[in-house]
Amino acid sequence: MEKTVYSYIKAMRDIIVENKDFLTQLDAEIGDADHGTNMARGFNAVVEKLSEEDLDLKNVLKKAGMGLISSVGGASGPLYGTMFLKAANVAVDNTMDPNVLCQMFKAALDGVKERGKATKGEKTIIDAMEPAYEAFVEVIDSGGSVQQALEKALEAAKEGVEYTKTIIATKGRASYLGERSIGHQDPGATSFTLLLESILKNYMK
Amino acid sequence: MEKTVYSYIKAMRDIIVENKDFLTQLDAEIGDADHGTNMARGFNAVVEKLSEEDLDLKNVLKKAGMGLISSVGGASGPLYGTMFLKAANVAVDNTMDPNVLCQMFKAALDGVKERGKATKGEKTIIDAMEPAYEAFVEVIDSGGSVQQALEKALEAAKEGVEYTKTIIATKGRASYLGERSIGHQDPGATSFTLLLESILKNYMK
Amino acid sequence: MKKLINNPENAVNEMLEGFVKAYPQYVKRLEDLNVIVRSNPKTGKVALVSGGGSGHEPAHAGYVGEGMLDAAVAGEVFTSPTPDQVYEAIKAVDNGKGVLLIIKNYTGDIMNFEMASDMAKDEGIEVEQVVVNDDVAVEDSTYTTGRRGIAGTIFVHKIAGAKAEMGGSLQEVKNVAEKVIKNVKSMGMALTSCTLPAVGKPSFTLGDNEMEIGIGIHGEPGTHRDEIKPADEIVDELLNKIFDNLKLDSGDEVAVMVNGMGATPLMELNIANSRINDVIVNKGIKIVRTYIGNYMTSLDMAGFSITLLKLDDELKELLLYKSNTPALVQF
Amino acid sequence: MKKLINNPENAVNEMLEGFVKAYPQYVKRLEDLNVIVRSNPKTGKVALVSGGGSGHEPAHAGYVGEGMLDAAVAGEVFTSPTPDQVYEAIKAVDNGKGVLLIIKNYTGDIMNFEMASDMAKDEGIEVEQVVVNDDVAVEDSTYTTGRRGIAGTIFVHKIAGAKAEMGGSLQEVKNVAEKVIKNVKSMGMALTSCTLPAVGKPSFTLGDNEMEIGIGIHGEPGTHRDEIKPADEIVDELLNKIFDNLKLDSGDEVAVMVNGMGATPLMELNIANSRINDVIVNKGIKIVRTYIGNYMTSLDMAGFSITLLKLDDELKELLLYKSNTPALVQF
Ligand SMILES: Nc1ncnc2c1ncn2[C@@H]1O[C@H](COP(=O)(O)OP(=O)(O)O)[C@@H](O)[C@H]1O
Ligand SMILES: Nc1ncnc2c1ncn2[C@@H]1O[C@H](COP(=O)(O)OP(=O)(O)O)[C@@H](O)[C@H]1O
Ligand SMILES: [Mg+2]
Ligand SMILES: [Mg+2]
Ligand SMILES: [Mg+2]
Ligand SMILES: [Mg+2]
Repeated sequence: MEKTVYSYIKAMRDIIVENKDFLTQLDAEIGDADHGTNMARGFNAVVEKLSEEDLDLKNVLKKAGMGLISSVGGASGPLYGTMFLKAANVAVDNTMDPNVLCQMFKAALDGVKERGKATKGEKTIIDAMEPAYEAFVEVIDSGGSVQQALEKALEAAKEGVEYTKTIIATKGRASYLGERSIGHQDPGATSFTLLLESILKNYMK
Repeated sequence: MEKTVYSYIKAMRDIIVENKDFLTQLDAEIGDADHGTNMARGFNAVVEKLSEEDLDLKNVLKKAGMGLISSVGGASGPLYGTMFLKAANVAVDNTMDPNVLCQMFKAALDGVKERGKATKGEKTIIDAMEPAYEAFVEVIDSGGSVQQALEKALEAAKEGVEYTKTIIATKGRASYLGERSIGHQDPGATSFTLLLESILKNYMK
Repeated sequence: MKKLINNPENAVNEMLEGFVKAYPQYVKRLEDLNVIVRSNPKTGKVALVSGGGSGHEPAHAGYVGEGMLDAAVAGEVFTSPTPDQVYEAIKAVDNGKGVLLIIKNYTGDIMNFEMASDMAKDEGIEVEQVVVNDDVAVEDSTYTTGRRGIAGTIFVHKIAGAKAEMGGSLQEVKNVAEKVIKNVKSMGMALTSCTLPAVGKPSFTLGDNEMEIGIGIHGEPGTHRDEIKPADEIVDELLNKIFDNLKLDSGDEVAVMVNGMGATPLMELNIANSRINDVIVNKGIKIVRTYIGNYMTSLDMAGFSITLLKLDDELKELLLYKSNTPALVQF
Repeated sequence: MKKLINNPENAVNEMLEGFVKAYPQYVKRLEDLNVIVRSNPKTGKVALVSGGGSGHEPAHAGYVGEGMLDAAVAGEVFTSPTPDQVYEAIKAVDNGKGVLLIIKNYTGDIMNFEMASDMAKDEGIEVEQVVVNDDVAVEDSTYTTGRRGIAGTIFVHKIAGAKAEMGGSLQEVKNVAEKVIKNVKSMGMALTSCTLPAVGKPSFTLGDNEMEIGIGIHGEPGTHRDEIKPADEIVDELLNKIFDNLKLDSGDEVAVMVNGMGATPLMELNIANSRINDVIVNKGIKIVRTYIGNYMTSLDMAGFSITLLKLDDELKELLLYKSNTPALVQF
């Protein structure tokens, strides 16, 4: 990674803002029609708080996590906020060692699971994030590059999103729908996948 | 007139019920969308109170007037109620003398004018009723038949309705519209004209 | 038409039933009549009777109770009640001190209430009346029926009601009601039409981007249509028209009502009030009390009206007097 | 979208501004925060904090005042407030007797309030919480998030608020709040969707002849769609579901809330109440008090919910206790 962590956060903001209406539309179908608005508000606030000069990985991730927590609200705020905070905790300065990245990914995943008390199969962020993490680690462990790992992770996340169409929601707003949530993809799993996509794109730039 | 007064009231009810939505639509355009509902409720109530055996002209007209007053409400209730009550006052038993009819018509007109404090040109019932009365009297005074008088009266009333399209309302709900009331025919003038039409038709039956 | 009703013809009756069942502590219904009276009437006072067409809920039955009305008469939807109903209301609440009728300025209301008043006077009951005409959207002229009565009517109920509760004579209660009427001005607008249950379709249609300025509370058209503007601009337009008609100087005191037409979210009324408050306060005028909510509605119309009441010491004291009714509790 | 707003992004802020400008006698806003607190706080009592997404007005800020809440925290529309805001609310109202958080059962609300609670506890403030889950439209199961919190929340505010005002300890206030939660059940339906200001189009679409049964207060879909039926049949359907979940016997006492979703005319709520009242009374159940109006709304949604609260002597006394807040005055 030669890009600044700031450039990654900006790429995330851009992809979320671009897909704001799409995410909201997904949420309207099974939830309360605010996921796109929430995420866009949050990432806009985070980017506003940061500047190009913020180079310290740990610090930027922490700021981003705090920023998301204090500007998103709803279910996604604490979850995405925790994701960044937990990753920050295990980040080692500006080391981009693939193994550290794996640890950060794991810490983030565990943080989200702990905060939301959800496991795979409940139609949440986890359904994209957990397979993405597993794919990422597998590539790294078998000696693949970070780019390869990101590519596989994104693929797995996208499959996870597809999977959310087939299951009943038992967490979050959509859980109240029961069977009627089947057939609709999960907004949070989708936004997570978009974030991953923006990371990969920025990485390859 | 060989028909019972009851048959006339029923004919009035029928024409009003038939034109209920039309009258309401006219009122929606410049007023509060209730004229058809009001008139239909009133004439239905009046017919329900009367029976075929009610033959006494004065009494039936009085009952009808009271019935309209206590079931129509709004502006049209007191006005149409007064119309019938005042006609009843000067009705002479079951005399169908054309001159008595003229007097009844005049009493009715004066009653409405007094109750509503309106004069011609204010986009009200009066704009149909006054010309109708004048035409009626003219025919009778010049020796015409009651049927001829009713025909001319109906013609004049219809012209009156047309006239109401060209003027600004200054009485009733539509008065609040100012210039915007131009181009719309007055619901009350229309309902009066319908009543007259039903009288003529029943007379000729 | 999407309405939570059973049968349009029975809507007013069922509404009154549901209302008295909800509030036995406040009200009861006179048998076989569309008349709501206090369940624990206070005797030895001037009685206040108001009413009008239905569809303006909580007006008028919601204001029957301590410190406000003694009886409310409900007509059919948007249709003045008939004289016999008003007459029964007058008879039911008169206790020798006389009755004040509070009428909104519509031809039908005036005719029906006056006929009832004549009937009651024939029976020896002392009856006076006032006519509320607060809507400045309508031009005032001696050649027309004059201005409509809209949400400002609630202030007449509140203040005349307090005066009566405090023991004012019929003339005193009437005088203070007329003082309110002289000092209260309102203007409204609509974003959507209302739909009468008996009609089943909207009384008028507005484009997706249109609003009606100066709307009446019966869906009767207002002064003009316009493109929808930001709330602040709409507020300014309505307030300007009100200020044109109500002389207010720096240091004056007012009461404010921001009235929803029935389908307007409270969020939007609050947003409007933010601007209303700023404009008034910036003129050096003091707001003694603000009322935000659905006080005089128009069925399922979206829109709102602003009412300003200029206060003097007497009006202020009476406005702040205790009231305890289904729709307005204040202490 | 037809809304009386200026800018969707500023809607919540302007709403709160308009609200505090209207009710200085009751409330003030904490600087730079979306937190509403009493303007004349009472000290020496347990403090109650509630809140949630905006769009449910008058909830929750309308219930800040004597006998109910001490603070309300407003999130963005339909979005739980963030932990820092809730934390500031807790800090602002704690006066040494501890703070009870009243949370509606949504994942987001619970996470954000709990994070705030942790922050406050770290500062040595005693914080307890209760979670309201009155919506019987949703199946209750240990595998899911459980039931949603809707209009029954107002009864928790009212009764826990009274207990706190009377000097109850934090544990006592929490206990009585939990007793309310155990005994309060609700269910709602919608005739039309709501439209979020930031979205600009309806969250869902219903056919001209369709209704959504079991709707949530965020426009989140309910249990099923159906053809519109007469009000009485809709009432029966909702009530049956409530009775399935709340054991009530002849002789029991209840409080009833008939809650409008924001765009429902009061006329229709009254019509619904006529049936509601009949069904309950016919079961030999006594209605202690009925509340009809817009208590927990969903922006501009047309529809309503029914809430029944089973009372015992303690709950009854607290329900009837005086309250004086912008949205609920009772004495
Ligand atoms: N317990 C949970 N664990 C993980 N993700 C969750 C959980 N609850 C909800 N989510 C995610 O949050 C998304 C909704 O976020 P958002 O719409 O912003 O918040 P809210 O549901 O409060 O309106 C859901 O699509 C889901 O992916
Ligand atoms: N002062 C008046 N004199 C004569 N007719 C009147 C007067 N005011 C109103 N009208 C008539 O009443 C009609 C409206 O009646 P209706 O809609 O039933 O009552 P409302 O106006 O109270 O809703 C008007 O079209 C008009 O013809
Ligand atoms: Mg959402
Ligand atoms: Mg009319
Ligand atoms: Mg009318
Ligand atoms: Mg939300």
